[in-house]
Amino acid sequence: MNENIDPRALDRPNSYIGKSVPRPNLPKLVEGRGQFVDDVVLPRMVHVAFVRSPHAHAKINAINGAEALKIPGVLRIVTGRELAAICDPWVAVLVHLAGMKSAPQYPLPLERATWHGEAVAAVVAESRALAEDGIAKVDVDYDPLPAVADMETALAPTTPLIHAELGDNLCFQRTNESGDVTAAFKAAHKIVEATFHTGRHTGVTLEPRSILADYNKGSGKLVVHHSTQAPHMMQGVFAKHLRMPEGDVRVICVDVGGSYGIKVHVYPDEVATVAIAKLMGRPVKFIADRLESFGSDIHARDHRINGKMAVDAEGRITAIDIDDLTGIGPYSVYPRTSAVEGNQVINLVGGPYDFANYRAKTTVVLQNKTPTCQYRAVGHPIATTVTEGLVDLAAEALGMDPIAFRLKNLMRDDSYPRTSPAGMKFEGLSHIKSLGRLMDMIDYPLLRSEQDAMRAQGIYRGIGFAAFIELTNPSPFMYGIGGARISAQDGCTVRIDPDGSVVAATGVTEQGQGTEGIIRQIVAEAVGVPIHTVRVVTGDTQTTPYGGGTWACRGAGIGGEAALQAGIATRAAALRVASAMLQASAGTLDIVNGNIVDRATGAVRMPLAELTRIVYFRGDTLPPDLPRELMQTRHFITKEFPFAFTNGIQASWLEVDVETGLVKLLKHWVVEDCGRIINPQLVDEQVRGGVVQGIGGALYEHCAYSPEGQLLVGSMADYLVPMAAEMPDIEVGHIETPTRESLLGAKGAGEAGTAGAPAAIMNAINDALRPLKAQVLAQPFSPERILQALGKVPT
Amino acid sequence: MTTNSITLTVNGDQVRRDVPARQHLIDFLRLDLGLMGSHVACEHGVCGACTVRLDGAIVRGCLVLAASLHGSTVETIEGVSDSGEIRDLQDAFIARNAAQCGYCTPGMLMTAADLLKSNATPTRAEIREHISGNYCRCTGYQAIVDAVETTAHKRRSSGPKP
Amino acid sequence: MDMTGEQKISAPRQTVWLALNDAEVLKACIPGCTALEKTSDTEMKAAATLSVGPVKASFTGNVTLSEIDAPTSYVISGQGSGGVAGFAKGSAKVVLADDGPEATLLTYTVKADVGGKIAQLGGRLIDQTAKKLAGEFFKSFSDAVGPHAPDADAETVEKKKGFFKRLLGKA
Amino acid sequence: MKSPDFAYVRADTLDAAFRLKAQHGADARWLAGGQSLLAALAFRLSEPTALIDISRIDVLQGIAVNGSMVRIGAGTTHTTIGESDIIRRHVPLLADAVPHIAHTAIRNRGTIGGSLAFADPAAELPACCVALEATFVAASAKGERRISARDFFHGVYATALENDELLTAIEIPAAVAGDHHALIEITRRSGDYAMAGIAVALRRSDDKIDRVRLVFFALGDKPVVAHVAAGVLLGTDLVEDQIERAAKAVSADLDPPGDLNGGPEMKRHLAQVVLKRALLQILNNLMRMPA
Repeated sequence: MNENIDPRALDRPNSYIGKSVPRPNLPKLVEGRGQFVDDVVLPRMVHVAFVRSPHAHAKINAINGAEALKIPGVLRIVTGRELAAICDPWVAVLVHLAGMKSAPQYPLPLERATWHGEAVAAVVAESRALAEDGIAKVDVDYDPLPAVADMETALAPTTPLIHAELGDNLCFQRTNESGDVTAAFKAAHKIVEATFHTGRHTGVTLEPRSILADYNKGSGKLVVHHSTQAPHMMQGVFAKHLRMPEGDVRVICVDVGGSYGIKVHVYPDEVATVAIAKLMGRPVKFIADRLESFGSDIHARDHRINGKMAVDAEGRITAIDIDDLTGIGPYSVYPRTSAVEGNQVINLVGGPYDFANYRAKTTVVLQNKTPTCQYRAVGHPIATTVTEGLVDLAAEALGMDPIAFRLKNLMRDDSYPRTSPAGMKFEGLSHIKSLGRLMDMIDYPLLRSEQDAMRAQGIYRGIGFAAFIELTNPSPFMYGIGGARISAQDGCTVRIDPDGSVVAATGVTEQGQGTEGIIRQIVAEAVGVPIHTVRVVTGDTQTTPYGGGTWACRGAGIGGEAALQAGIATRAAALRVASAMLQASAGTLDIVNGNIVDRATGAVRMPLAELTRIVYFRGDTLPPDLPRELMQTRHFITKEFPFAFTNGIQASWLEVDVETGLVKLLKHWVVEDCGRIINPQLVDEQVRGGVVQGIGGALYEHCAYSPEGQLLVGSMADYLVPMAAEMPDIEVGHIETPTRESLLGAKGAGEAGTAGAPAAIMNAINDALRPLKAQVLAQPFSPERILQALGKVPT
Repeated sequence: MTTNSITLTVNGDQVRRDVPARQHLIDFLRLDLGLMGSHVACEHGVCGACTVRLDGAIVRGCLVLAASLHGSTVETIEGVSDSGEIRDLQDAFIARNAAQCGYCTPGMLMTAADLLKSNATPTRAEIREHISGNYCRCTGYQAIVDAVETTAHKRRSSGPKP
Repeated sequence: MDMTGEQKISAPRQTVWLALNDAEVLKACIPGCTALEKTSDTEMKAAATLSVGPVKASFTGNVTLSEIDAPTSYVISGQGSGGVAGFAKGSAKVVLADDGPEATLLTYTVKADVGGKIAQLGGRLIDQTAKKLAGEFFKSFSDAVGPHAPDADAETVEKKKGFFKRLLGKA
Repeated sequence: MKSPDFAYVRADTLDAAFRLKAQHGADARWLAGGQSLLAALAFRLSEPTALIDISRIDVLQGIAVNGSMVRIGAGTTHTTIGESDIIRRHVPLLADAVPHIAHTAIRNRGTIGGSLAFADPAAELPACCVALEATFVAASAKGERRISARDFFHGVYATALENDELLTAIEIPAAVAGDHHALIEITRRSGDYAMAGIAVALRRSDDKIDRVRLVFFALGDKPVVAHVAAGVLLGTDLVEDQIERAAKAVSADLDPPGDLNGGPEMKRHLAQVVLKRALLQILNNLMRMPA
């Protein structure tokens, strides 16, 4: 364990950690001069578009591309069988999720289409428009099959099987249990019970999924420009399934137009694109369009949860019992698996609270809908919704104020390290301090009196709270232990160039969250140079150390620590050279503002650029055996805790129009403890963006399906994302409890907003509607659902 | 494939091209002129990522046919960046981290600049309303609203009125 | 979606029943139908082009008659593939009742489903479009069958072609 | 999402437009602002042979007062209408409607004629025109004809226009003293298609309602005129009780379809809400007016 140093105490030149330094990649982005995959144009490049199944489930009898091939510029129609000859299928299971099963998935299916929107054939043409002309002419002969649409009946004996070889439609089931739940409920003073639904929604990254694969038949090398969160992981996937040495595959991602978990998965159409590039020996580009994105980007959070909570007469939670059911589509998604979301739910329910008896079961079933998988704050919003929903119900049943009830039941700040009833190890959290900070921000009594005054005028306002925990900095216990080639470690290489400037190459990637910004801050401070002299390289498997990329809020905590260690090592290496040159012991020297200085007096002894000039061009003048390694690489992985949990609490203040069922968001507050804050502005903006994404799921976004399994949303006129006019201002406060797993002490901050917002919104709506005895528990909380709860519209 | 010959002014330069009749303005800018700053995202007029200026007014580039633009004037994010017209707004976006992934940013800036041309003192609600046809998945919008508000304030307190 | 309706037809029940089983009549009345060919007593191959504002899709498929209880009721069902637009299928339970000696009351219960791109994009308008098409069919049918004597088959067909032309003209 | 192949031709005069239409046939379509059409084409929902661009025909532009009538060229953009002093003064209902139409960038291109001819059941302008008893001028090579707004809308995307006709102008009686109006719509987000909406135009003299048009949008396959509810109001003054009664009566006027936002029952409920809000808005304005 490390002793953290608060870097803000060291207010000296080059102290960047803890400060809101602007990101280095913004100037190009605000001028429209970034480089997204679709901006890359290569000689002889062709485009691929996919014929997609209109059926939720159908046998594919024949694919006839003859008419399409008559169109000048349409070059090739590719089917699943052709690709299967050069690309091996995958089965997305993890061995530590005992009993999990899924079927082999191919880049394009061989016999059956298993969801509406699944790619069943590829058309390669000279332009995207021509490829779409080709699609219109490809004749696919289907025999529709009965579809498994309703997850509630997916396991019923009369329901058809999606993959006969699996024996049933069950993907995974697990019960997480501790204490004596039955006894606790028997002894309860009050029991509250409710059924919650979280709506199936999706990421809607503004830049759609994008890939450009270029295979050189002469060299046998494959270069893939990919809008991805995990270039190294994808390198491994392409190599393995296309039967190539890993070293022959290079994955490059420069700018990524939003990812949020959507772009960390293996998509069959993307693998097909790469396989087609190998087949044709020329660059092949696939840019998903919006219509196909809705049916082929992963969906998430399609859960029904029955929850029960027992409390004693003093208002203490004694037990929680939940039964979670989720439908994940016809295949578990590679390589993370689609069982992890349900698994997270049963690991995270009850997270902030101190209680002893816990039982949580998740049942993950297959169905003929778009596959679901990890999306920002995986499982967290679901677990938080259930927990905080039950907490509010319990407080109401006891006649307690929701804040008083939480204060009584939240884990004490001095009670760590400890393990939760769900088995989660907590190093150090700050629920009580966070709640206190929130109370400083919101003026709770004032809001309550405003609420009363408005109610008298027939205006229904509500305030809702949601305390949460968030899993960040995952160790190999998340995926690696289950056999997935997903790296939990990450690396950073820092080097000093001849002009004294610094280059840092990191395995974590930039998705807009500011990775390059924080790595630059950390490295500049660690080496001791002005920040503008540091350049950061990300997103290229050929030039960056092997790492896991961006997911589970690991960029700052894992990638940042690797950068700090590499920066410190590089400074030490430079000082070793300096000590030889200046005839001073290394311990008396330092690097400040790009100069070698006397540590005690700060007097400049030599510019760093002079040192590098000697090292690189007049190495003959240095002692022959002197190490002069101005490039250092360090890797970091967490050791003591499988995850670094963060925590926080949110509050939502809103108004429900009881005539229309519309919810007007008035204000939102978040207090978050993400450990060491490297850049307060970036953390705040991660939190705000996350909150709004959570609001999307709570109020608007819904991948609606017909009972036959037809996806009913294909445009952004029907799939509603949060837009500026309806969003509230969001105030963000902080508590800092650094992790002692690293010198830096940073945990993650990217998913906290999404984790807590839906629960806060739900509780606020129900707080507003309480005098009317109405309650909503199914997301999205649409006008119709609210009007139904109010009895104004029949259910 | 049917094509039409057009001559128009893009970012101050006169260009002449034969364009497919079905090609929208953004594909024309990107594929024919290599101006990659205007982004294709929904292609049905909802997300605003393709917002550009056509004859002085902002439009959805995906809902305008290039073939219809003979004699028109088009300005893109590259054009207004080179001219320096929205330098202050861009600086405010950078200072406030009002762009994360940057994919919506060119369209968002074109829309925000449009508001500031017609309204020197927009309220936060007016800013939110004006950019409500531009989807940003990353920021949650508040930083963008702040940046536009700051720019309006700075323009009022410094520059001469146009 | 499900919908119901009724149509009063100025023709005796037997006449209406015959018309309901007449491919030519059905062809003239199914909105946008361009071909309807009997392959057996109860099965037909069909083609139709549906045009709703900017939306235009051509379907090919088949029409089947089942649950036949002459001359009182049957179920007419159809399904068609619209290629890249997706598919549509629907069925109507049609029940005839005497409404005096010279008139018939036709009631229908329609179930319609669409799939593929039209399902994904039609959310706002599918219900009312289906309702409209069903209404159009039974209205045309009533107009076509209604004013004519039971034995005037040839003339009826002529008249219906006229109607069909009018429909096309409007599209 | 690239459009299917088609030809693009531009007409600079009406005559040229009709000539091009004759040349390219029934599957050629008029292109005005293109804000709905080009989106539909991107989804490949239809494959026209040609688009005939009518956006630069001079006679389709402009707003003018002709005696008691305001004439709006069919090619006038929503933005131009929203900024027009003539409209604000003489057809204030339209001025109120414009900000509800999508967003600025769409309003800069979209035209009133395009919106009316497209006839989306959730659009504001068709309902406003019906409420205002507008007359539409349609023209083809055969000549010009006038169609009342009431008779123009036939159903989902269906109008009285013949295939070779195009809208050239909209004529709306200018508001006179005693005219009142309101436009209320309920959307989940700003600029969205309405879940329910109403355009109201009424005339009042001697504290009595002489005429009233309550026209719903997004509640049927076209603008729905609420005759029953209007009957409740006619000949009475606008008071809260009467508004309640009108709202209760409105169900008889409606047979709303369901959509992704909710079923027919929700639509019926919202119809009452928008009706009440619109009439209360007029009532509140009346009470604020100097006696």
